[in-house]
Order: sequence, then C-alpha cells, then structure tokens
Amino acid sequence: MAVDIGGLKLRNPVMTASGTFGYGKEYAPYVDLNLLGAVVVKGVSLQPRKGNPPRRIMETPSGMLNAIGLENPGVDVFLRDKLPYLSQFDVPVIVNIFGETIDEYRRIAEVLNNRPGIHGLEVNISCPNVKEGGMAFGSDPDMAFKVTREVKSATGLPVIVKLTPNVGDIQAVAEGVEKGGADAISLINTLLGMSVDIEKKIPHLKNIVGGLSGPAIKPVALRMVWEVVGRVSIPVIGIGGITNAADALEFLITGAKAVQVGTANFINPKATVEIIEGIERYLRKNKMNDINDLIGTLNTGGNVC
Amino acid sequence: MAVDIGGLKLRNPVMTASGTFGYGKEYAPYVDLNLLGAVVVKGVSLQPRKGNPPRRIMETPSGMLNAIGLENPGVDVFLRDKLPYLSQFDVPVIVNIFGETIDEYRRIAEVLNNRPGIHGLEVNISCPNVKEGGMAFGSDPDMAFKVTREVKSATGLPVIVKLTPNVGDIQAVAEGVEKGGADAISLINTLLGMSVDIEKKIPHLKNIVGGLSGPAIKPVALRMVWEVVGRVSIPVIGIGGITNAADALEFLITGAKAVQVGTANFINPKATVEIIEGIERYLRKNKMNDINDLIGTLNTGGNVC
Amino acid sequence: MSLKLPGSFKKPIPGQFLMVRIKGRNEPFLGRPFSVYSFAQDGRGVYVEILYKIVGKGTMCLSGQKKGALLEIHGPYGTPFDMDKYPRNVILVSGGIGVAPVTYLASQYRHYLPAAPHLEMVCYHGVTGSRRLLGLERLKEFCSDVFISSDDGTVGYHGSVVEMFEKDVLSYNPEDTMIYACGPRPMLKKLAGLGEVPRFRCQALLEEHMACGLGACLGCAIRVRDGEGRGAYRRVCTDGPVFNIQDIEWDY
Amino acid sequence: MSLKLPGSFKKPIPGQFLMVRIKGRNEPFLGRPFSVYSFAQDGRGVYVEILYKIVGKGTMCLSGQKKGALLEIHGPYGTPFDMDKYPRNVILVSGGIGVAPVTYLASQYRHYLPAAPHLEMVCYHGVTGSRRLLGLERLKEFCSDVFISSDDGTVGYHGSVVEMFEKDVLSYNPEDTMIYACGPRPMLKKLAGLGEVPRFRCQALLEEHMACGLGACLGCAIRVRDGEGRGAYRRVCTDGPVFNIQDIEWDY
Ligand SMILES: Cc1cc2nc3c(=O)[nH]c(=O)nc-3n(C[C@H](O)[C@H](O)[C@H](O)COP(=O)(O)OP(=O)(O)OC[C@H]3O[C@@H](n4cnc5c(N)ncnc54)[C@H](O)[C@@H]3O)c2cc1C
Ligand SMILES: Cc1cc2nc3c(=O)[nH]c(=O)nc-3n(C[C@H](O)[C@H](O)[C@H](O)COP(=O)(O)OP(=O)(O)OC[C@H]3O[C@@H](n4cnc5c(N)ncnc54)[C@H](O)[C@@H]3O)c2cc1C
Ligand SMILES: Cc1cc2nc3c(=O)[nH]c(=O)nc-3n(C[C@H](O)[C@H](O)[C@H](O)COP(=O)(O)O)c2cc1C
Ligand SMILES: Cc1cc2nc3c(=O)[nH]c(=O)nc-3n(C[C@H](O)[C@H](O)[C@H](O)COP(=O)(O)O)c2cc1C
Ligand code: FES
Ligand code: FES
Repeated sequence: MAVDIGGLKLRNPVMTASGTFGYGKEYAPYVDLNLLGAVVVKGVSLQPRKGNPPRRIMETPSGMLNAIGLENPGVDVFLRDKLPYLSQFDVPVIVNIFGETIDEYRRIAEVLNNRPGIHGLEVNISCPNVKEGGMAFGSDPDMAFKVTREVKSATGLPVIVKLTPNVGDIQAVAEGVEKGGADAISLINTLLGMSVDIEKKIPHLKNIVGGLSGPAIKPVALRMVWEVVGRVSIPVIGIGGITNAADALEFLITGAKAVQVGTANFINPKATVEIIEGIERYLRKNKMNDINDLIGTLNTGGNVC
Repeated sequence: MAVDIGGLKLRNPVMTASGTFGYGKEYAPYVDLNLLGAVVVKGVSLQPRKGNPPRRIMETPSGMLNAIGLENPGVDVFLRDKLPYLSQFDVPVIVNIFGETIDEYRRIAEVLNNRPGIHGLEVNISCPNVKEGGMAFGSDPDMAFKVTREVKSATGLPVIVKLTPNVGDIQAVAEGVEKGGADAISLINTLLGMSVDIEKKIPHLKNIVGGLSGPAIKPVALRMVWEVVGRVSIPVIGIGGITNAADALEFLITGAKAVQVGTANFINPKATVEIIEGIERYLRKNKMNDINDLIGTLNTGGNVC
Repeated sequence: MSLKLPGSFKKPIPGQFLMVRIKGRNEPFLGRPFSVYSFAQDGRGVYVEILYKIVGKGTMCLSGQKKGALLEIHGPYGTPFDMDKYPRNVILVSGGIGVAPVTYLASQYRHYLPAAPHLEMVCYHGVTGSRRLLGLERLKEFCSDVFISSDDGTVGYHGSVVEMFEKDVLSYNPEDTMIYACGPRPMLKKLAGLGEVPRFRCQALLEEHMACGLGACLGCAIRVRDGEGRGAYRRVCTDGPVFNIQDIEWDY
Repeated sequence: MSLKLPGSFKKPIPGQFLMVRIKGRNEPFLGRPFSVYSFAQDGRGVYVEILYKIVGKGTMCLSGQKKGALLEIHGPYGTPFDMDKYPRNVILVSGGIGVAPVTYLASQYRHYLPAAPHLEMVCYHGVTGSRRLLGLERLKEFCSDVFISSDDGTVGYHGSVVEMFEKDVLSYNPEDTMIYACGPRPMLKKLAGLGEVPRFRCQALLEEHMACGLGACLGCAIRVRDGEGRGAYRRVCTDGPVFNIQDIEWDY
C-alpha cells in the first residue's frame, strides 16, 4: 500500500485533508493515527487568526459550505502546543500553510524548516492575495509559480502545492506550480458557494460566501485530477468528496498517487481507516499486491478529452 | 408574478432550462405550457449534430453528469418540425443557440430572426471554440464580448447570453457580455465533472468528462449569480439545481430576475408548475403583490464579499 | 415489488416501463426504469408489479424500502411491443430479469386475444443458475412451453438461452411467428447474430441508463441503423425501449 | 426518541450531546446535535433518549424514521455542566426543548448525590403555549418545584420564563446556588442581562450549527470574552456547549 509522494514515503495513500482533522488530537479517540498515510493539519499562518464571525457552516445537498476564515493560533503556538502531540505517533505530519503575501509564505516556510516532527509542507494558494490585488494566488499560473519557487527556496522539506478549483484552466496553474519546483500537487480545495435563508432574506453564512465540500463536488475534483495528471509529471493528490473506498479508488485509478479525506471525517470520524481497509479489500479481491500497479490505470479507450 | 427580461415580458419568472425540457412537447402531457414563464428549447445549431456515443449520463451525489454532445436536428428541422408545436401555446419561446465559430453564431441568429413564434435567443457560449483554439467562448471576456456583439447585430430579438461556470472570474465574462450588448445574462451552465467505474477501470461516460447539474451545484450557481448581479446592470437569470420553490426564491432574493429549472424536470416532470405555485404561496404568505418587490432583497448586513 | 397507484394511472402496454424514485431523497438521485410485470385495478386504485434484481445503489435502496413506503412513480413510458392482431406463433426469448416484460406481454396476449384460437406461445428463458429461477410461475400459466437454460447447467439446458433457441428455430415458420426478446445486451446481440433471425419479425427490449424517461434529455441514446441504413442515435425511453432487433448497432 | 446503542457507549455526563445522522444518506448530510434526555443500560446494551422538536429538514427526517431504523450516532461529545459536589440550591431555567438537558442533569443530581441532603432543586420552565408542555413528567419527579410560564398565557405564568424567574431571584443565596440554563438564544441573553445574575454561578448550554461535533472543523464558533476580557471564538462542541453565561457575547 506504500506510495512515494515527492520523496515522502507514506504507509498508504490515505491522508487527512487540512481543516477537517484538526491537529490530529481531536480524532485520536476514534482513529489510530499510526494507521494513516499522513496527517495534514489545519492551515497555519505566521500570525494567529481569529477566523470569521458565525454562522460559519451550512449544509447543502450532499455537501456543506464553510467560512471558517482560516482560524488558527499562528505558527508559534502550533509548534509549541499542537505539534508535540502529533510527534508521539509514527505518522508523517504535513503542515498546511498560507499567507497573504508571497513574503509571508516564505517566512512561514522558513520557520517550519528543520523542525523535527514535520515531514512536509502543503501550500494552500487559495487565499486572497491582498497586496497583489485581492485575487487568489492559485488563480494565476504566474503567481502560483512564484509562491511555489519562494517556498521551495526556503525549505528542504517536500513541498505539496494545493490548488483551488475556482479557476478556468487548472492545467495552466498546475504547470506553473510544477515549474516553480513543487514536489507534488494536491487538489481540490473547496468550490466557492453560497446559500440564502429565504425567511430572513440573509445569506446563511455571515461571510456571505463559503467553500463547498463533500460528495457534491467529487465529480469536479475527479475531472480536475484527470486534467492535471495528464499535464504534469509530479505526483498528484486527489481531494474532494471522498467518503468511502470506492471514491478513493476512482481517484487512484484516474491517476492520483494519494488521496485526502476531508468532510467525510465530520460525518464519520472513522472514515479514514475504513477507506484504508476498503482499498486493501479491493486490492486483495483484484489480486494486486502493489497499489502503485493500480494508480493511473484508467482506460479511456484512446479517447482524450 | 410578471417580470421583464430585457424587453421580454414573462407571466412569471420560472422558465425551463435548455436541454432539460426537450422542445416542450415531451412535457406537455404533464405540464400546461401556458403556465410557464417561458420555454427555453434544447440547444440548436446550424447543422444537425448526432451527439456523443453512449453512455451519456451518470448519476452523482445529488446530481448527474451528462455528455449528450449537443445532439440536435439542426435549425432547419427545428423550425419545420419542432417550433410549430410550441407556437400553438401562449408562452414565450426562447431558442438556445450555439456554434463552433463566431460566424456560426451570427448565421444561426440570422436564420432565427423575424420568425414568428420565437421570442428570444439564449446564446450558449460554453462550447469549445474549435477555430480559435479549443477554448470555450465563455471562458474569455473578450471572446464573450465578440460573440454577443455579433449575435446582437444579427437579430432584433432579445438576446440572453448563457455563461459557463468553469471560469475563474465570472464577473469579467459577465461584463464582456454586457458590453457586447446582451439584454440579459443566464447562468450557470453545467460544471465540468467526471466519474469512474472502478470495476471496469473506465470512465462512466464514453466522453470521459461531462456536465454536472442538479442540487449539488446550487451553491456554486447562487454564488455566481450573486457575483454577477453585483457587477452588471442587465437582468440575470439564475440556473442550477433548482428543484423546489425555496430554491427558486433563493435565487430571486439574491437578485436573479428569473430562474430556469433544469435537471429537476427529469426527476419530477411537474417541477416547473409546482415551483410557480410555491412562489405564489410564498408571496401570499409574505403579503407581497409584486414579485419584483422581492427580487434582490438580500440583506447582507453591509458586508460585501 | 407491488405498487399501488392512483386510479388515473394509465394501463401500461407490454414493453412500457415506469420510472421509480424514492420520494424526497436526493440519493439515489435519478429515477430507475422498470418494466411492468403485472397490472390490475379495482375501485380503490391501480396495482402494478415490478420484478427487479439488485445490481447497484438504486435497486439496493428499493429493496430496503419497508412495506407501505412512498415512492415516486412516473409512467407508463415508452413505445411498447408491437402486438399482432391475429397472432399465431409467439416466441419469447428472455434472460434473467428480462422475464418481467415478456410475462406481462404474454398475459396481455392471453387476456386480450381470446379471439386468437391458433395462438401458440412458448418461452425460452435463460438464467445463470437454478437459484435465479424467479417469477416463472405466471409465465407458465400463459405459455404452452417454457424452456429453461442455465449457464452453469444447474437447471434445464446447459448453455445460453440463444443456443437453446437456435436448435429449435428452424421449426418455426417466419411468416406467422413473432419473436420478442428481452435480456442482457450480450444475449440480445447473440440472438441478433443468429443466421435465421433476420427472416423473422423480432423485437428486442433494450436497456440504457435514463434520466427523464420521457424523451427530453437524450441521455438514453443507443445506436441504430436509420431508414437509410446510416448510423443514428435513438432514445431508448421513447423511440424504444422496444426496437427491431435488426436495426440495433451493437458495438460503438 | 429512544436509541439503543452498543454497550461500549460511554455514559454521557449532563450537558453532553450526541451527533445523530440517518445512516447511509447524503441528505440531510451533516449530523445533528441533540442533548441527552435520559440514559439507562442493561446486559444487552445502552439506551439513550433524546427529545427533539421538529424545526427543519434534519428533525423532520428523524421523525419520519420508523421504529427500529438504523441511525449513526457519535458521542457523547462536549464539555458537560459543572456539577457541585455538595450542592445546596440548584435552579434550572429552561425554555422549550431546553428541558431535555436539564432533566438529565436533574436526574443525575438525584441519583448520584443522595449524599446531599440539603439539595433543593427547582425548575423554571417556559413554553410558547400549553400545547408545548412536553417531557415534564420526569422533571417533576426530580425537582421540588417546577414553575411553568407561557408566552400566550395558556398555562402558568403569563410571560417569559426569565420574567418569572426574576421575581424569585432575590430569594436565593448566590453563595450556595448554581443556575443552569438552556433554551433559545434570546431567552439566555435575557437571563444574562438580569442585574442579579452576575452574582450567581450560572452556566448556559448554547446551540450552534455543527459539522464534526468534536472540535476539528471550527464550524460551531460563538463569540465569548476570553480570560483577558477580549473577544474570542470558542467551539460550542468542545469548549462548550456549556459556558459561563457571563462570558458569552450575544451580539455580533
Ligand atoms: C426499459 C427498461 C426496463 C427495465 N426493466 C427492468 C426490470 O423489469 N427489472 C429490473 O431488475 N431491471 C430492469 N431494468 C434495469 C434497471 O433499470 C437497472 O437495473 C437499474 O436502473 C439499476 O439501478 P441501480 O442503481 O441498482 O444500479 P447502478 O448502480 O446504476 O448500476 C449497477 C450496474 O448496472 C448497470 N446498469 C444500471 N442501470 C442500467 C440500465 N438502465 N441500462 C444498462 N445498464 C444498467 C450499470 O452500468 C452498472 O454496471 C430496466 C431498464 C430499462 C431501460
Ligand atoms: C449542544 C446542542 C444540543 C441540542 N439539543 C437539542 C435537543 O435536545 N433537542 C432538540 O430538539 N434540539 C436540540 N438542539 C438543536 C438541534 O440540533 C437542532 O434543532 C437541529 O440540528 C435542527 O436540524 P434541522 O435540520 O431540523 O433544522 P435546520 O433545517 O438545520 O434549521 C431549522 C432552523 O433551526 C435553526 N437551527 C438548526 N440547528 C441549529 C443549531 N444547532 N443551533 C442554532 N440554530 C439552529 C436554523 O438556523 C433554522 O432557523 C441542540 C443543539 C446543540 C448545539
Ligand atoms: C471546515 C473546513 C476547513 C478547511 N480548512 C482548510 C484549510 O485550513 N486549509 C486548506 O488548504 N484546506 C482547507 N479545507 C479544504 C479541505 O482540506 C478540502 O480541500 C476540501 O474540503 C475538499 O475535500 P472534501 O470534499 O473531502 O472535504 C477545509 C475544508 C473544510 C470543510
Ligand atoms: C441533459 C442536459 C442537457 C443540456 N443541454 C443544454 C443545451 O443544449 N444548451 C444549454 O445551454 N444548456 C444545456 N444544459 C444545461 C442546463 O440548461 C442547465 O444550465 C444546467 O443543467 C444547470 O441547471 P440544473 O442544475 O437545474 O439542471 C443541459 C443540461 C442537461 C442536464
Ligand atoms: S431518458 Fe431522457 S431522453 Fe431518454
Ligand atoms: S462542530 Fe466542528 S468544531 Fe465544533
């Protein structure tokens, strides 16, 4: 079941998605963390962030909207209070980072460099880039390239860049990121969505718009993974609506080298381990020993879209 | 309940979405067409199109993927065999058109100009533009502008331009379309998605990717309507996952002047009339006489996203 | 599964189907097509039976419905079988769950055509194994013979239903015989491939995934040869589900 | 609604809640939090009761579940009420469905503290009207008095439960009295606003929409004053649902 993601060796291809598994501790009563491919922690920034005012979440058909606002205690508190707990386990820890300027990305990567207990960085480039004009870094291939290069130059850790799906041409952004030196790409982050309370005539979320996640977005995520694996040669990690082993297998067959489980953790705290078990069962049933023999085996009958 | 969409007067704000209501006749046994705000017919092109090889549809969580491939008998057969049936009814008929080049868009608009029984055009700009490089017209504000201007110059009919959600900046495309002279904007078309058969290791759809529609995409559609009504001053028609009156009301409150019901027709042939009745009930309950007093009443507490 | 429907529900003609959905749920999202297996009515309403095999999410959820559960049913949809006014030989070739529509067809031939004294109706029915022998009682009432085959030889003829039928085909007169076929696509393809079959009138009931069931979405296309012998797509839900077996293109 | 759970299910402490989902469905998608109303166990398992009011899709679907239906239950979650070891006066202030957690709290005070001979437990309970008087039987067993108020005057004191409580508040000694409050946000806000309340120890159980229920998603934030009196967000699911009523910021 082991896979290699840009030099990072995972016991199996199932990781947790950032922001949906806290800092690991929250799920430890339900999941033996040692069984996971990796734990990706909630996004961390240089300075603490309070997050958005409530109401922050809303259910949607087969999914949910969230506008947490990247609440986090900041990198210093993370290192002091959160990381030590995770370090007890024999599981790779990937820190999801974000900033509002390229400089912030570089600085947080520096702070996290050479820290024991951290095995990789996942760079979330879906945040609005305030300085450069309010557009997300991840919407522009050139900006995505720059952020990646900057982070790579600041760290010796494997760097995974996480893409936003709210773009017209995901392949172009993926190429930018590959050119910037990323060791892997993860996708997708949430789709921007909205929902309205028709009695009160207000948006359900105080922030008006929020990120859509869950099974509803799986088809979009899978399509983007398919587009990106066809374009770049670095490993791709599939994320979006994965709730069971069959979902994860769709991504692996399509070419993702690993997957992340997000919203599914909320509705079933044991989702990750059940998915791992399910993938193992599928391999046994299909008499395969190595998960790598399955990855990217999608047969499209010569058709390319 | 009457609304005015760029000069087109509708009895009520509920229309059918292109490709989900055939040419009206298919639903006539279940729906009194005279009750509808308008009928938007399946997309028509200059030449007949056979469409994609099967399998063409796949169910997804709270939605479906389709890759029909814009099958249609061509504009001549449409005028000869399909339009006369609809002309018997007292309901505005909007013809959804598409082409592969700007020239094709112009020519089909010319063919449909001054035809009795046609009350408006809806220009689908989500199709790949083969000549100009394989990118959809709707992904580029400038191309969207050009198609719109060309169609407007070829017809005296109200022109609605239908946008694709597979873009990073829907506001920019909407602006291009407004500048091109569109009388209204409708959105959204389907999100590109994909789905894989893990036993056969093939995509469920022969075309590999398809368009995602249904309740799953409603939050994305609503967010895009919100973004676009904040940017342009022409009327906006909301589409995406509307299955009941509450869904339609979300769009109207957010600022859409009308809505289109798509995939919901498949799972409930009477969806459109039930939605009209539900909106009427809501207005009565809230003691409102004019639907226009409801449109755009969303209160965001001063917050703008 | 037996369904109670309002009295206004139109009587289905054999070959027609219903779209069945579990009320108020978004998952399974789309309705599922099922052939009518039987029809009855009384003062209180209409009763339709369907016979189904659990193959995936939709049929699994259906089987989980308790007695009395509310379903959303639309139909009857589809272009039915052509039925002869003065039939002589009627041959039913069915595989697996394909027994449902041919049983209803047989029942209607019996009930509505007592005026056809020369009607001979036989059925060739194939299953994978003896444990799959379901819903045959009624068919046996209607047919003078029901020949069974099984892939694993646990019951009846050991082999495919088409092989079994092939041995008899020469004993029928193409002039006054109508063949009705329903079953898995490979079975129908094999039947279409029999050298003798083109001499008969032969109708096949096809399956394809559906969204609307009423001709609007174009999602249920299959490929056929059109009037001029060129390839064209047809909707299983409205142009079919019954097609002339000769017109169907099997590979694309 | 009574739930049968595996014997491994931990005994909930009053104030804790369960996340309840209908098994195998994507709609409603998220679990819904419900307070524990009662708890019992025997050799075959654990039995937990919840009391709920139908307010939307989730509770509607729950009410549609047949006896014996399978639910997905996670928990018990949340930081429970602080319970005094040697309680003297316990005052429960509840509105509507808020009766559920205070009833469980009362039952535990009674069962686990027979060693507290001076315990005086009373409840002030508000409803909108007499038709909303549900689940009070058990509370009456545990409390020496249950005072009822109703917004429409159809039962008990005519007015809000906080107004009713306000008239008595001076008769309690803040030193040896603990107030537990649970009900709609406006009721809790009104209680927090009473001039006398800051002199008491007063815990309120708050509600917010939840996704995970266990502290990971940060979706259930409410605003409180932190240790230094500054505004901060806290998770209702793990930092709460029980908060010191003084710490809560009511408007944002
Ligand atoms: C006109 C018509 C009449 C039918 N009559 C009956 C009947 O009487 N009894 C019965 O049991 N079934 C019948 N079917 C088939 C039935 O509709 C499918 O078995 C059902 O939709 C499967 O749903 P599911 O969610 O359980 O399976 P899925 O999870 O959707 O699929 C499971 C597997 O079955 C295949 N499959 C599912 N639906 C179809 C389809 N419509 N066409 C081809 N392959 C399919 C899928 O590709 C997949 O491999 C009929 C189909 C049609 C079109
Ligand atoms: C710790 C805790 C304990 C609870 N205990 C109980 C209980 O014992 N019995 C009971 O009936 N209810 C209880 N609730 C509330 C219950 O969770 C909600 O009523 C339920 O989630 C509503 O789901 P729905 O889908 O029916 O309503 P929805 O359709 O989600 O909403 C209907 C209306 O209720 C409001 N609402 C829904 N959920 C919440 C929430 N969690 N917080 C604030 N407003 C909400 C919505 O904003 C909306 O106006 C508790 C909530 C929490 C957080
Ligand atoms: C409540 C919530 C918080 C999230 N926080 C983060 C975050 O801090 N950083 C990040 O890169 N992604 C974040 N995400 C996105 C998820 O990691 C994931 O990309 C997305 O939810 C899609 O996967 P899913 O459908 O499996 O949830 C968050 C998602 C949710 C639902
Ligand atoms: C089967 C199918 C066919 C469609 N065909 C067309 C089309 O021909 N032209 C077009 O502009 N949109 C077409 N659409 C898109 C719909 O009109 C609509 O924009 C989309 O489905 C989103 O709305 P919904 O979620 O209500 O279905 C089609 C959608 C479906 C599901
Ligand atoms: S199922 Fe929609 S056209 Fe046949
Ligand atoms: S519900 Fe997820 S943190 Fe509270």
